Amino acid sequence: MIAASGAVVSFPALSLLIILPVIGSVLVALLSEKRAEYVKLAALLTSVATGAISLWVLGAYDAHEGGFQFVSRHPWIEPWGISWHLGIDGISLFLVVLTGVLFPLVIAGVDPHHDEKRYLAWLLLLEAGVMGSFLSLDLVLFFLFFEIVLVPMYFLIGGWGYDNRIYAATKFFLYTMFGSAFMLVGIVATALLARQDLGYVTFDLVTLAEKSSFATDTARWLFMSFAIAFAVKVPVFPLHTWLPDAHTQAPTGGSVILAGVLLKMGTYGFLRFGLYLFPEAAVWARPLFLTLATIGIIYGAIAATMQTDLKRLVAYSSVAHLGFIVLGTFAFTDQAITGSVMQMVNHGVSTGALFLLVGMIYERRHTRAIAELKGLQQVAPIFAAAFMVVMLSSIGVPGLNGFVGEFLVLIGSFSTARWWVVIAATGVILAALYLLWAYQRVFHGEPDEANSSFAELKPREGALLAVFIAAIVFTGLYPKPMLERIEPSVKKLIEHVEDRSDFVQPDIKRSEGEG
Amino acid sequence: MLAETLTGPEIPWLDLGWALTLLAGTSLLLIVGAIVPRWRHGLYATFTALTTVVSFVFLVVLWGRVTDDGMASAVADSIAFDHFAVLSLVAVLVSVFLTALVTDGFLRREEYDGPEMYALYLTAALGASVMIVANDLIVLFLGLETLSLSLYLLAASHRRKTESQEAGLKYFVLGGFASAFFLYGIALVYGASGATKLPAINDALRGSIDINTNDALLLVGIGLLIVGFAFKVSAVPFQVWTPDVYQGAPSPVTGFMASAGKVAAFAALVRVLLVALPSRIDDWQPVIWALAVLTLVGGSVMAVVQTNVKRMLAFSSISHAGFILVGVEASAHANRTDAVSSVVVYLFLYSVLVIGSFAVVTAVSGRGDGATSLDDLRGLARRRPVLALALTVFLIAQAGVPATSGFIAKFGVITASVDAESYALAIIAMLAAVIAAYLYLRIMVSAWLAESSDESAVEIPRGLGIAVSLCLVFTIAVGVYPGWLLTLADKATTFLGA
Amino acid sequence: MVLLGALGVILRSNPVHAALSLVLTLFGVAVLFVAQDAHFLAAVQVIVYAGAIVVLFLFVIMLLGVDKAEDIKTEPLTAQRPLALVLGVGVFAVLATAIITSTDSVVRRGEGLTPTEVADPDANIRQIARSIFGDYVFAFEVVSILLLVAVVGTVLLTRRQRRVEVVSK
Amino acid sequence: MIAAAEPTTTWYLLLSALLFVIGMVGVMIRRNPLVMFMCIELMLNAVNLSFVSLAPRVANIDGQTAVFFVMVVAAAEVVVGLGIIVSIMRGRTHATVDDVAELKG
Amino acid sequence: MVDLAWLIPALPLVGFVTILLFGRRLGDPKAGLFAALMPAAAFVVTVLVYFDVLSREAEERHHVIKLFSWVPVGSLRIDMAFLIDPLSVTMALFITGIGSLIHFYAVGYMHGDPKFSKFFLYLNLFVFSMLMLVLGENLLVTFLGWEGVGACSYFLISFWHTRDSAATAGKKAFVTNRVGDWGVMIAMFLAFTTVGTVSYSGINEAAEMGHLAPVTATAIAMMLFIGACGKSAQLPLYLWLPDAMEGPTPVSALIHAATMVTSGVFLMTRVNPVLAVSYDWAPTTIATIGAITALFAATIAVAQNDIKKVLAYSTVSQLGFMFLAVGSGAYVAAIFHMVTHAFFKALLFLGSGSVIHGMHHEQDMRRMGALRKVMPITAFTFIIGWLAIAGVPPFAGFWSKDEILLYAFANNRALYVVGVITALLTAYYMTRQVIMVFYGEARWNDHSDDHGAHGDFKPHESPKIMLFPLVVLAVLSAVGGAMQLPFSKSTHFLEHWLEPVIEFGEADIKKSWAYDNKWLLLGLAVIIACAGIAASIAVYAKKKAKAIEPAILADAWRYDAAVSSLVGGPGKAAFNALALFDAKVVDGAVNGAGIVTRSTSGVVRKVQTGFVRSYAVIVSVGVLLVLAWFLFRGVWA
Repeated sequence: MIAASGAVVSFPALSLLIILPVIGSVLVALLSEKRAEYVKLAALLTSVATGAISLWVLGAYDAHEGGFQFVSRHPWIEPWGISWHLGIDGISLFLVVLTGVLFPLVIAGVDPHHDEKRYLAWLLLLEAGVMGSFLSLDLVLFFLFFEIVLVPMYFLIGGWGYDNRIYAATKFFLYTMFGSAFMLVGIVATALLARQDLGYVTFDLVTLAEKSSFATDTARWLFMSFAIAFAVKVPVFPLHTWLPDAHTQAPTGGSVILAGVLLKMGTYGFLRFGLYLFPEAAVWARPLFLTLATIGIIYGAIAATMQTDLKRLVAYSSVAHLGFIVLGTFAFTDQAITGSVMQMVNHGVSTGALFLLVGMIYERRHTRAIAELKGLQQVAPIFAAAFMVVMLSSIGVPGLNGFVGEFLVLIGSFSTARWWVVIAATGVILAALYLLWAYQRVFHGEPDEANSSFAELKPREGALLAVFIAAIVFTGLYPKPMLERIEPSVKKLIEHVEDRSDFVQPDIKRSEGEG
Repeated sequence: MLAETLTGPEIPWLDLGWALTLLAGTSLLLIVGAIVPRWRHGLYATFTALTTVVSFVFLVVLWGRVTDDGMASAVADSIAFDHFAVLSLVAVLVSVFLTALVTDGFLRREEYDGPEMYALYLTAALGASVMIVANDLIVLFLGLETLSLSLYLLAASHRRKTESQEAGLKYFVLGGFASAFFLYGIALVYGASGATKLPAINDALRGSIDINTNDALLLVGIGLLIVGFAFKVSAVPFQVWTPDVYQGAPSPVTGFMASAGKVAAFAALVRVLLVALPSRIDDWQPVIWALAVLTLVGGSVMAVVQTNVKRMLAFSSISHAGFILVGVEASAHANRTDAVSSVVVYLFLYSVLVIGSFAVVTAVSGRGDGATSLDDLRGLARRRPVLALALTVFLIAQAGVPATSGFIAKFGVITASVDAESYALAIIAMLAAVIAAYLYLRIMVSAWLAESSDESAVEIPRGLGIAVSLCLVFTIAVGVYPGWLLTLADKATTFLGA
Repeated sequence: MVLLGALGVILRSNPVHAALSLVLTLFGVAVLFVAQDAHFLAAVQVIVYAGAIVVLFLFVIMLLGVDKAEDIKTEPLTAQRPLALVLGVGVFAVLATAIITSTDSVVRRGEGLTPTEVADPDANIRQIARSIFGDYVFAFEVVSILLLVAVVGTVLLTRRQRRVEVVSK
Repeated sequence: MIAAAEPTTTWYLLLSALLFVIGMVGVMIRRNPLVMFMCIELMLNAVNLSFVSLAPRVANIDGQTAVFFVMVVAAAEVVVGLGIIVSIMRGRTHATVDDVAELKG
Repeated sequence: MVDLAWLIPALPLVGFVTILLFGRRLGDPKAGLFAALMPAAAFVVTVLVYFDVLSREAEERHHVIKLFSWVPVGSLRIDMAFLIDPLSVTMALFITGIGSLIHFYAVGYMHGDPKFSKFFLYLNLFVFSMLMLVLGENLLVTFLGWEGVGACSYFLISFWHTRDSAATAGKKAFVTNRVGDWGVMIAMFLAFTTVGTVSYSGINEAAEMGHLAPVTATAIAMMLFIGACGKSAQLPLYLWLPDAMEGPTPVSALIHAATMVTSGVFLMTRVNPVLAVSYDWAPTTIATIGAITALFAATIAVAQNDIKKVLAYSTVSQLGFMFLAVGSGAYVAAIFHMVTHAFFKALLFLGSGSVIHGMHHEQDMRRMGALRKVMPITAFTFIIGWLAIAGVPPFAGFWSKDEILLYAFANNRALYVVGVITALLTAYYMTRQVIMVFYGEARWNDHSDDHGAHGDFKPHESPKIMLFPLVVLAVLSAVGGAMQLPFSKSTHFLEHWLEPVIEFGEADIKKSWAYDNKWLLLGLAVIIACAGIAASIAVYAKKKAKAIEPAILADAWRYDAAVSSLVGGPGKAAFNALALFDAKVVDGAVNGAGIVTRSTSGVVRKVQTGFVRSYAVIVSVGVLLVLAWFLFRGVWA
């Protein structure tokens, strides 16, 4: 994955993707509390602009070139060899687009109910952070964004969350920081140890990955130091317990972003930094992570089944779904990793939508307890239908986006991680179990008087969900455009791994005879 | 009675210009203050600030004159000039400058006046700078005493507030106690090396290291020296005085202690260890390591359950000291001297941060300087959003969140210690930072998230406002674009050429 | 004599007595100075310490009227004394070991001390003077600042308020 | 060049060490701030003694010079210290340091 | 013409979308009629395609229509493509045909239901998915349909979701099916990793050319069979089908009798070459499970009183027959029986629906009787269906069932015996049902106390739109056997037609004893059927003997109860335990760390007593430690 100059860009699109939201955030912060509508407008405009740029990038992206495109690189902290190095490839492309699209939707579609100004300011800052982490090609730059994200998220959960928000926010902050504590040391060590090969200190990802090599044991230590941070962020079992709390307590918008893009920073990190920097170590760590992923899939599903809080249930389902992503990541085959990347995006869409819906339920009923909900389908059929579609995608029904990712992950992993897949696939059964059960308890049956006044989908909500559902169906039926952009980069990555480790991807050829 | 002529060493007045400026400033302040009983408010502060500015100009000149190859000693080897020293001096000046601005409004609120406090800031600064440039243990001791005495007095300066008095007394007693140890250390080292000037000591020891006699006397002396320093930088277990004094002392003074005091102590520590005692690294490095670990963990852990903001920040300053010790430990490794620059950078950045934080505390503490509990901070975001934002930035910076100066500081130290291959220490440090983060979060929670009981307005004096905004800008600016500072700091490593 | 005085300082319950025992010690030290040819210091010792410092102490004691005997019998902080004792012994043990094992490992530098003879009674003084205004001239300057601080301090602490109202703590 | 150990120096040093420790213990066990302060003076004196007795051993005057400075410092300390003590003891006579323990925890 | 085959699924899809958008506006009955037209049109297209294919040579009867590349990653290339060959066309024919009939029927049946249009929405979606399933060129497209029909059946079973039983039944169906889907997925993975493709042609090629190791083949076959068990309600996964009767009767007829439940059989037939090259025990297992299920369900059906439950269990049992056929390598017979069964079972369900409709949603046969007077047409058609399923010549069921038994005999005598007994029981319980519903004295006014609804009401015949499908199906059930008659080679129409698809897997019994004496077996079958009928008449009409309906049969050998108590008991407990473990242990560790820190902090802070003197002590301790270290270094080190 040598940084290819890619498509020649007329303007620094990627830098803008990061800087615009920051500007927006500052702008919002400066605007007066009195003129709420201007505040909202400013926030919306900047986020929409960002989204537009991300879409433009998607359009201008050269599908055949697997390397980094739109690369922009400027020296930043020269004394330490840290540079402002941004680039995008098939692995990050759709995450960036997802981020770009998700934020405007959240800003437009979800009300914070109080202190809108501060809420929007934090949200925009968050967007900048997320964008940055997906675009950075410099270890320190990445760490910077990876960490900075904590602050706005902390305030979003703590400021606009529910009753137990402070606890959840603090847990989230400290837990993630704990993880990145190791990563920072790892990052520094990586750069300094690479000095022996390079002769100079640089934190540039591409240079480090391509030009330097580490002693086997060293690489493994370094890899683990990164892995801890990512495993917490993903989260991988057993480091997942911050997630349900954070999700349950976060405001709807927060949950959507959290599930939609934040968690992906972990899985993305594994691909971009774990595998790319330390291929041999990654191969070495395969059994561990495959096992943890598989456990996570089953474990998360079972835990989800038993939740009494709808939001918590969805949170645990995330644990399961992300398990699939990790599984695919460490299977090291085109299909599996491509599937993982797909799944990152898909999970973002479908789980994001689920959180939106749960949020809407809370808006109406001021409870998330499954026990207190009943027969909503009777009073709000359209709402129920929307929920159903999203749910099916989350269950992984073919024809909807959720399936494509999961299927690719599993079929890809089967050749290199057979027995893990056999077990992991049962997660598909459990997924149906907990979601359908929840659906039955919430939507089926005769609505009691508390629920009989449940309001039907409002136009704004409908429009919001329409976008998600459109994405869900389209990706499910025609994933090719995504796949053909993701795949080249994944191929490069795997070749990189194969060059630097004794791992060889089993090449599966169609047995002769006409096809 | 034969009269003999004594020819003293020639004194480089220009290079001492900054010090003379400070001295002159002090005297002027006192004399004129005595003659003209009532100055217009803010004039003392302005004057002090100006003094530091002028002195800063001299430093800039000095920076140009200092050669990159090692330190230039002057006045019969009593003092040494090098980039390291100059940077530390600048840090001290900055803290005086900011503190003066903060103090102005504070004094008015507390209905005090008179130039004494400012004079003491300046003398403290002088003491601190003497410590920084000291190339001789005796000079160092004198500087230390000057600084300490000024600080004792400043701590006790809020005469209507018994906490302040108590702080003064405790600080004084323990300080005296500690400096006795320090002095004893000097005596023993002198006894073992026959010298009090650092380079001379180094020569003597390097000479005697191969002579196969045990040098317990020397080592015990070194131990006592380290104890003295450890007390000043409030490293666990010599931190006991810190929380009480920080809490009791007037808020601006606390900030000043945490900045100027630490800078001087660490600068002196580094110089003594690396200039005078490099030949005994194997002996003292483990001690520094242990101190660093204890300080990191102790500081952050003890802070967890505190409820008084000043006290919390006191503990946080302790764990910061731990971080700096990590840098010192790293610089102890052979040819890892560039770690020294990380130390000085950390000191510089932390000074600004801590003064900023305490400036905010000063504003919030209200009349009588008493309202410093977490509850008093509640709903600050409603009452003074900007102030709350500033506080938040200072806190997350102290927590080491990127894009703030705090991150640059931590990153530098961690890099240094990783480069020195003391990974364990680096990781411990980072984990301690996580624990410490909890305390900053708690402060932020009450500033932003907790609903406020009282809506009493927090008034922000002009000086304080300026100071806070300066700190704020600096924190962010360095966080985003630290290159220039680092390039300056890199020169600071060369002082070990001596 | 020295030790007697020292013990007196820490054992006599009445501060006045403590102060007087301190004088005893100081004199003793002065004598030891003389015994080692440090005539000048001996003089200064007597003048500054015995003459000024202790007097100051006594003055303050009187001023504050705290000359009541502090009852040594009781110790509010349990385990304070045993600890203090143990630590004292420990530290002394360490110092003693160090001293005994390694006083012979010192480095001789410099021209040595010019002994005081009848011919030149103030040799010691001259030597000190040369050192103070030669090698240590900078320290000498710093001392001035130190004294300045002392002055400012007293002013700060004793200056009368214009508006005196006690902020209740 | 190593001098043959003159026992007396060792004795002087031991004495000063003892003196120092006594002062140290004093600080720990006495409650009257003035007396504690005296103990600190005691410690300083002990150090002085060491300086003076080391000076001939290392054969230079610096030790004695140091003592001179220490005395000045002691003087200054006394002034400041007594100042603080006075200002805190005003009003509350025969208070002990144990009574000033508002700040803790 | 073949190239237009994509229209076949497309039309119902159009229907689905249209109703999704305008369903409410169209309303009752227009939405229904429109919906019904779509499969009808599809049927027409299918017929055209059929003739096109028929007009070709045997080897050109295999045609792939690629729409677009669906999931292309690396060596994995999966197209959205249709495979048009005799098998898929056959399936498509009766799916669209019966499908459209049932649509029309439903227009009448669902008349007046508040969610009328939504019902047809689902129904169209189902037909679409079902067609994807059968037309799919590769396992994944099939799987798309497979899951689609599963979802639709879920929607439709829990159509009246305010009834908790309905909701639960729907969920049960979906989850149980998912268990099967797991198998299908694993099979797909196996296929891809070994053969490098999931397209049927590819897999079957490999099998036929021997690229497929027996072990792999077996694994794939068995995994697919697990899936088939789920969909086609075989032991041990049949549980969901009886409950599925919670859905509206047209649904039961279309999904849970005619089409969806047969997809398992279809899938096995599709991959018959794989089955052929796998170890012998694989087909045997399939056959055995099929036979056992057949018998098992038949016994249960004997004791059911719910008119639909009887048919449900009979469906399970008939599906068992089909798997018996598959397992015996009698693919033609399987398909044959599948089709005939589709005819008569749909007929029976629709008939029962008509009865229920006439009885105002009364389903208990003990409250019926003598209905042939009030609803003659229903009765007449139902009786034809009965004869067909009972295996009375010359009705359709007789021929297909006989063919299966023939192969079974040739393949494994024991299974044959089981089959025969099942046949006997089938005749018995169907007769029982007919008698209870249409003969005897009218019992529909009894128990009026607990059924306030009908004090003295008159059951009525159903509207034309419902009767017309009944008639059509009756005719088909009567003559359906004609498509495969054992008389001579020339009358094996179906066999010739399916030749290209199944020739590799089809067992050859020409040499066997059974083949020579097939007339004997035929006769035996007739006797069996008559015996069953006679016995039933004796018991229920003539009351010659006491009816044997033990409770254990009535509640299905308590199997369902056992499973649910297992899931609801230990299963749930285990899940709860894990959830608790998560909260207390995993999360507990995290919070524990926090608590520990806090408490240590609480303890350590006590050091700060506030007493200067104790501070001095602490400092001294530090001093002592540091000095001790240095002394140690100095003296001993």
